[in-house]
Amino acid sequence: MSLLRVNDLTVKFGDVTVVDGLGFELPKGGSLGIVGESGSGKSMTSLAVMGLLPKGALCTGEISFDGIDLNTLSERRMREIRGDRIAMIFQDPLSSLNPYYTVGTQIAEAYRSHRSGVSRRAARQVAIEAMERVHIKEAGRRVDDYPHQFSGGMRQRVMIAMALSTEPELIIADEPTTALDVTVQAQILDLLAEVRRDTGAALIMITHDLAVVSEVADTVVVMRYGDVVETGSTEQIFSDPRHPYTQALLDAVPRIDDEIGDLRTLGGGS
Amino acid sequence: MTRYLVNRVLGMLLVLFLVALFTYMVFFLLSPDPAVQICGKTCTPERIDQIRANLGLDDPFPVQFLHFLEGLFLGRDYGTGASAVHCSAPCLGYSFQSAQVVTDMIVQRLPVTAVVAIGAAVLWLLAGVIGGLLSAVREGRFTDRFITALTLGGMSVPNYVLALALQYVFVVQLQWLPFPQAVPFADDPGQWFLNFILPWTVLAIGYASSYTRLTRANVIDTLSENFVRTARAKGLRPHLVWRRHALRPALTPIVTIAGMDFAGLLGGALITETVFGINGVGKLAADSITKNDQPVIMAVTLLAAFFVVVGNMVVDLLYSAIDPRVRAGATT
Amino acid sequence: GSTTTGGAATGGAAVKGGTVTVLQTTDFSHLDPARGFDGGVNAFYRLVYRTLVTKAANDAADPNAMVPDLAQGLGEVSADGLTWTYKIKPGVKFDTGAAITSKDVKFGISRAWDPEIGIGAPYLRQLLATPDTYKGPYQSGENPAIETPDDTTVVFKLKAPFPEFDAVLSMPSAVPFPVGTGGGNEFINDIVASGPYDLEAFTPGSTIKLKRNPNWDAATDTERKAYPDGWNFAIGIDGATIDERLIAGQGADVNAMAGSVQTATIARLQTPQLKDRVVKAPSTCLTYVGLNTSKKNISDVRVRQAINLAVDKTTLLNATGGNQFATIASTIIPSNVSGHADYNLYPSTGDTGDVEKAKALLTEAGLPNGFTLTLDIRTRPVAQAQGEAIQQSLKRVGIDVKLNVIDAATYYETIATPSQQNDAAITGWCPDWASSASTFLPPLFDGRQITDKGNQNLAQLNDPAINTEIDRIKALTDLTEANKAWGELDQKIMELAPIVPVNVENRIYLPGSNVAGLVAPQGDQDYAIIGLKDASKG
Amino acid sequence: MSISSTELEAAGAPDNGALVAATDPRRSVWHVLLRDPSAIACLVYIGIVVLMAIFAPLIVKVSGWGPYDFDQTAIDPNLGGIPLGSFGGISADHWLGVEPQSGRDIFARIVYGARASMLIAVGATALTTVLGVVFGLLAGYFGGRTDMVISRLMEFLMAFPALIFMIAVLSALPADNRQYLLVLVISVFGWPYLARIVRAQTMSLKQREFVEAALASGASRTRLVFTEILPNLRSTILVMVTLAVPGYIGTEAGLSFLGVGVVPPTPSWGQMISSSVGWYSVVPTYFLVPGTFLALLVLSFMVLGDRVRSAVDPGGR
Amino acid sequence: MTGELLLRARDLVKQFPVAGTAGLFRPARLFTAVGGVSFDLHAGETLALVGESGSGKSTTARLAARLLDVTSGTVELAGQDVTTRKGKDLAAVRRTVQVVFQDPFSSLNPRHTVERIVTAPLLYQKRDIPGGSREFTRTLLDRVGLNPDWLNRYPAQFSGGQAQRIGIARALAVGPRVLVCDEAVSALDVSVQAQIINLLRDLQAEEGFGCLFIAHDLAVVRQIATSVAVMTAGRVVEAGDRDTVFGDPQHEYTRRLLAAVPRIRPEWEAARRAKAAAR
Ligand SMILES: Nc1ncnc2c1ncn2[C@@H]1O[C@H](COP(=O)(O)OP(=O)(O)OP(=O)(O)O)[C@@H](O)[C@H]1O
Ligand SMILES: Nc1ncnc2c1ncn2[C@@H]1O[C@H](COP(=O)(O)OP(=O)(O)OP(=O)(O)O)[C@@H](O)[C@H]1O
Ligand SMILES: [Mg+2]
Ligand SMILES: [Mg+2]
Repeated sequence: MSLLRVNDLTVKFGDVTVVDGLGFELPKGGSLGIVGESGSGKSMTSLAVMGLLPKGALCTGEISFDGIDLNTLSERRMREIRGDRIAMIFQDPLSSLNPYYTVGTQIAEAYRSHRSGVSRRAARQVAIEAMERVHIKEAGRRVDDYPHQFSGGMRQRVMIAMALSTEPELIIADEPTTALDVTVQAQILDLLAEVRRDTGAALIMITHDLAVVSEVADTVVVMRYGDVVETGSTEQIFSDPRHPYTQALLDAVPRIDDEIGDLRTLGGGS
Repeated sequence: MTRYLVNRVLGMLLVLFLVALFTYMVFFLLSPDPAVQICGKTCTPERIDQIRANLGLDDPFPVQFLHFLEGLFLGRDYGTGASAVHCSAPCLGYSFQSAQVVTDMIVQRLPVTAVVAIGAAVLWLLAGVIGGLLSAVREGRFTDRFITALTLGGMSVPNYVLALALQYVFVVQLQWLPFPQAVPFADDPGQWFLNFILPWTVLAIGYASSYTRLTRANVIDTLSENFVRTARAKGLRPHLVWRRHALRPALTPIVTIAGMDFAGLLGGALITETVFGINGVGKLAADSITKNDQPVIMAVTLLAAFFVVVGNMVVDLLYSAIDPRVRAGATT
Repeated sequence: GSTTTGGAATGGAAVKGGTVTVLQTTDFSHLDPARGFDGGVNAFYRLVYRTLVTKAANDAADPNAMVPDLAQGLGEVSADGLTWTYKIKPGVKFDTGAAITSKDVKFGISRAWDPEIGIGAPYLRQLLATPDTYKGPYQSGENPAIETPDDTTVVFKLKAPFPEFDAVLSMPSAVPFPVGTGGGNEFINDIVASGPYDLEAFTPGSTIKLKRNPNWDAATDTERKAYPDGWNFAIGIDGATIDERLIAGQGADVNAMAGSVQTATIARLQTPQLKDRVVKAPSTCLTYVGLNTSKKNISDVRVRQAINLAVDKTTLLNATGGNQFATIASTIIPSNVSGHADYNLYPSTGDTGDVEKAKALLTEAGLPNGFTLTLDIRTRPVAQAQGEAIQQSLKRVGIDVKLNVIDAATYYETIATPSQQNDAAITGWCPDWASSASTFLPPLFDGRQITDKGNQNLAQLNDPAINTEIDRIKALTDLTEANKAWGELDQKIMELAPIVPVNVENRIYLPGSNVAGLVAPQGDQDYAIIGLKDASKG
Repeated sequence: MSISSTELEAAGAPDNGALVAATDPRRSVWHVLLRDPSAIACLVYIGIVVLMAIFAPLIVKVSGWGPYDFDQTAIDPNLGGIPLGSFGGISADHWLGVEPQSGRDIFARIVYGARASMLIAVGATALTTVLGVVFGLLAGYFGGRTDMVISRLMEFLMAFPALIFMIAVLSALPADNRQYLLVLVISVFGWPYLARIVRAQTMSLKQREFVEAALASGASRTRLVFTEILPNLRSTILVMVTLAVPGYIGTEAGLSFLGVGVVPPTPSWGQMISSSVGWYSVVPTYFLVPGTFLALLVLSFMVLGDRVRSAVDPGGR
Repeated sequence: MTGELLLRARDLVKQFPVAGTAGLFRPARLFTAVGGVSFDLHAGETLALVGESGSGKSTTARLAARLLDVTSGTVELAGQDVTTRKGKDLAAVRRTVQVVFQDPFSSLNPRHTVERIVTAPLLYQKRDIPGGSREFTRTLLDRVGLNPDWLNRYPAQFSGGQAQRIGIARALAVGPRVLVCDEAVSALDVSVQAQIINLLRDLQAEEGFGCLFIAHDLAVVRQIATSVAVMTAGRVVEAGDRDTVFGDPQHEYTRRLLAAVPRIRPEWEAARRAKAAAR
């Protein structure tokens, strides 16, 4: 049975449809990549799953998580799932962390809100362990630091630690490495892979970087203007793209160890 | 941090010194001769000369200013012989018109002004924050538009107009409230409260309006911050999301602005105290201005400047205490 | 004569006890009688200080009269008029319990010579034969012009005869002080009281509380009744608010009283209950426009007469507050100051000004098209309204009045400095005592008193005939004869038109319904005879 | 840095003229304002007051009474000179009643008072804006020592309790040419508040790459400041100005209320309120008329400022 | 090397004062952003500066373009030492060196029209605009592949890729010999990025300018650069011909950098290409 099944998901802002009848499936422990250029509705999809769409968004369709339809779930019950069984990692780790609280507090907060009767001290211990798990050195000391005292890569680790602290069944990562350097990006991707190995969590990886997706995902969803253009196993998408848009997208990717020449572009000109 | 503090305090002292110098200079140039004031209605030139000499008023400006500074730090005597008046440090001057040490005049009135100011501050902070929150929560709805209209009104009606209007309605017509008087709290807490309601309201209303707007804007801004989304993604209870993640960042700047406004309140107290005849420092300033009692005006000006400068510094320190980003950076 | 109308005196007499509250906008100038010197504070001094001689109580048959207070009788003058002798009553004491001796009288009076203290009434300094080098008791010791042969006798030596010396001793600067006291700023904490009340608490600028002085003996004091047990002066209240409180009369405000009501309030005092409480009292103060005779154009007597004719005194009266608040004046000496003579040299129908005649005079003076005149006014609403009214009425004869607004605080100082004075100024004058015009005409029109600073002769009139006449009248020992002469001099001066008498203000009091004994024949209140009708009320 | 979708849509959309008009930054403010009824109402009221100020002499000719003409027939000398008739003497003769004691026409004084109030407010705003923008630009752009000096100066000026100091200074200065003095004094204490914002904006604009691009293009510093940075401050200045005008109207009225404003007999609204204070319970219209005119004017500017702000910066704040 | 030596940088050092460390009587601590960088740029050549964030790439570029003053070192432009030129003397530098910036929106003044933006360099250098401002703009827009009728639009009305083209058009307006591209494609989507890379390549082929290309994306660099310099912590750790650097990285850091680049499995790529060819 699949962990998450999205069916005919539509998100509208008034008359503007930003996600249009999207559907995909993700098995337990699986990993799904969503790619597409900017504005194609990737983030909206992930937020719809989290039930965190911005005000004014109208969401229809089925989002079935472990047999529960999240779209019709009460806010109360949704809250219990959010952060506990489904965790999310956002693109910009600096703005996604509250500057006023130590990272330890923010990690512990996620844990405590889903585990009743956990003492502060115990939660802090959980936070330190989570930070150790994401390879933050001297976690016991840095747990009391504020986000601005961390580098970009470390902040993203904190975000991951926060997501991991409750041992979720599904992690949604919305462009978790876009703001980072290649070397740091590689570390974070490794870390995510390691974590999934350890906990068996499923992953939705949202990115516009096709190479990243090819390394991380089992299944890929290609989006354009809120529509799914193509869905398939990663191997199929990358070795045998069916849709011209997917093909063009792949052609446009500059390659580090491949032929040099004119990059193929979408529709040319302006 | 220590170096920052030292730099800050030095800078503050410099500003204060310049303010004192400038104020003294302006009043030295503009001031009617205090000797003439002392001399009274029937005065002879000889007597004026005598008074000038006795009080050191014939010294050149720098000397007089030095004496003033000396009084500020060491205290000084005004006059000569048995009629001399000692003014101990920090001596802000001597009012020749009322034959009193200015420091005493101010100290006597400060408690009343403090009551007016603190009460007003509490009122405007409460009203501003609650109104702003309500407005933000109901953004775009009737409540929001209603509160916004109220705040615009609150900022448009000059406070003296408001003071008179409120007094007319609640005191003269309805007789719900007494004509405001500075009843000491110890005498009768109930009366104290009733008497101060109008001054508090009048002083607070402008601030309350702008704080409402500020709170609203800040809260709306903060709610769209990514970290609030993170907090919700963690599955935090809404009240926690609000209290910890939305309110604290939204209200921090308001706390610091409040600090500055509070420090600058003496100016606002002037009109309120004058209109209601509350004998605080503001009224003292207004009265001294009508009487042209320059030493008092100057002292109040200096005092107010002191509050503003110190208030700014306290706010800076406060800010670095509550905002960890500033704390670590310790930059201006 | 007294023209008190209505009154709180009706409907109940004052009884002993209770506390009277006085609501004031401004603080008293000084609690030190050597420094204070104005109507408001003089009334207050009367509660706490006594002098050798004092003005009779307001309810006396002749309220202008001088009566002995600390002294057993009025002064005994020597034949040459230069020596005045007084005997102090037995049993008069300071609040400390110490007896008031001649030394204390001498010390207290001598304080007026201290350059920093003696800013009050100047007459003693002008009259006593004290050397110019004397600088008061703190700096120069004994005042050689005052002798104290024994503890109860005080002898004053004058430079020149002054028949009204009794009145001079009624001034606050003649208050006795225990030898050696009164220096620095001790007045804020305590005063040395000789009157029926003593300072209980004083917060400058906000409250003064008076309690009974146990060492005051009613038997020694014929003028003060001292009915209430205490007085409470509440200071710094807005004028309109005071009136509102008096009208509303809520709670303790039934025991409250205040200075004259605001102009605006008059219209609200028309209900029968309020009308009953109103006390209307003409003052002894003249509002006038001083015409600076040293200035171009105005130096011409015809121009000054033309101005006198052209001014619309009815409009001016309305600007002052209407006929309730003032009475149009045509003479210098107000009607309730002894010496007043009734005449009008510049009449017009309805007192609205005689434009034709004024124009004719101006043409005669060579100014058919008028001229520009700068009028100094104070930054006070009434003065501004008056200035604007003058501006309007002189426009009719082509005189273009420019209003020069001077800050209230520096106004008198400025216009009393001839070098800064403009063409004309609106000001007023109250006599220091109303028993004669000797403090009215001489200070304003004696040409020899023009000084560079502190000049009171705003017209800068220096007419030899008038100067001589002033000297002659001053020397008259018969007060009645002198007053008659002052009245005639008044008219003589007005022929020269150095001023435009505008009006004499009335005081309109609205004492609380429980306040009794408010009579004010010369405009000012006499706290010493005021009390509550029912001491338990409020 | 990701590109927001609106630009992408613009990219995808065919070249159409409508898009050009809608986002032309020069036109958008007017566009938004003219579509907002409350903004129009405010503009109309402000327009009326401005017209009143400009055509005061003409208007007064029509209404029949000048601002300085006494009308003794309109007041009651027996009652302290209160206006005859109800509602403060409102009649066909005196449209808004008369002043007690003098009988001067309140309408005429309101009309002339608009002059004083507007002149001072607009003058002070203009001067403050010039000072604030120039100093703010200099401090923000050049930074370093220039910034240090200007910032200290601003700190120094802002340390003054402006109201107290203004009253004190004004009361001690001679009363002639009060209008100019008022403008000067208000501006001297007012510009730092604008300069502070301009400075901060300039500092952040300076970080924008187009400034560096202009530098790389060979722009001189003055060129850079005035042709590249200044146009980008337009909305800030616009918002500040619409908010400064009501502020200064209030300040002028407040100072006149405290007796250090415009010198009589010249009327200003604040001064009219001030002289009506004693009459507020006897002749309420005397107090209400200028009070209402003043409050409405301030309100209009406030609302307008609000609308301008949201037109300029639709994101809120 | 392809052509004449256009830009020669030797031992460039740049230090910045650290904010907030200045005392009343003490200068601020200094932070060395660039610590002795040297390179040569020839006509027709594209030299790429790569390295992680904060390694000093942009600072080096700014020093080379004389947008910043060096702390020490020399910059020579076509044989002329321009290191210490100031004010008016910089005019020659501005004519020779132009810059394309990273953020397409931030680098265009939102209050200016396209025409004003594109002609600004000529305007600022007080040079005649050949054929008049309008015509000139149209030609330029055409050259960078934009609709020439858009000259009255404002930057906000363009997409990121279009805006970047405007930035390039502006740089081309003065006919520069050296084009500095500071992360000129980093902010763009892959497809748009590809367009811009192609455009730059084409333009360079036409004009023969030398290009200093700054990027952190090694895949992009490989596509466009002729030679590469790898920077870390303000220093160049490895420099050389593109294929040498990519094919046989010598420095440990370079190797790490290359290893970190995510790639699509070669077998998938091969399969895809085969399928595409078949189609
Ligand atoms: N609050 C909102 N109101 C209206 N439209 C919105 C709102 N938020 C997002 N959109 C629109 O929804 C569409 C999809 O946005 P989304 O953020 O999902 O794109 P994305 O694929 O994540 O892009 P990126 O790669 O830039 O993050 C965009 O066209 C965007 O303009
Ligand atoms: N004006 C400046 N003042 C102080 N420090 C600066 C300044 N400009 C750059 N720096 C610092 O110099 C270092 C190098 O900056 P630079 O912008 O050259 O890096 P970069 O390699 O271009 O990085 P990125 O890839 O993030 O653009 C950084 O640590 C930066 O913080
Ligand atoms: Mg997104
Ligand atoms: Mg860079």
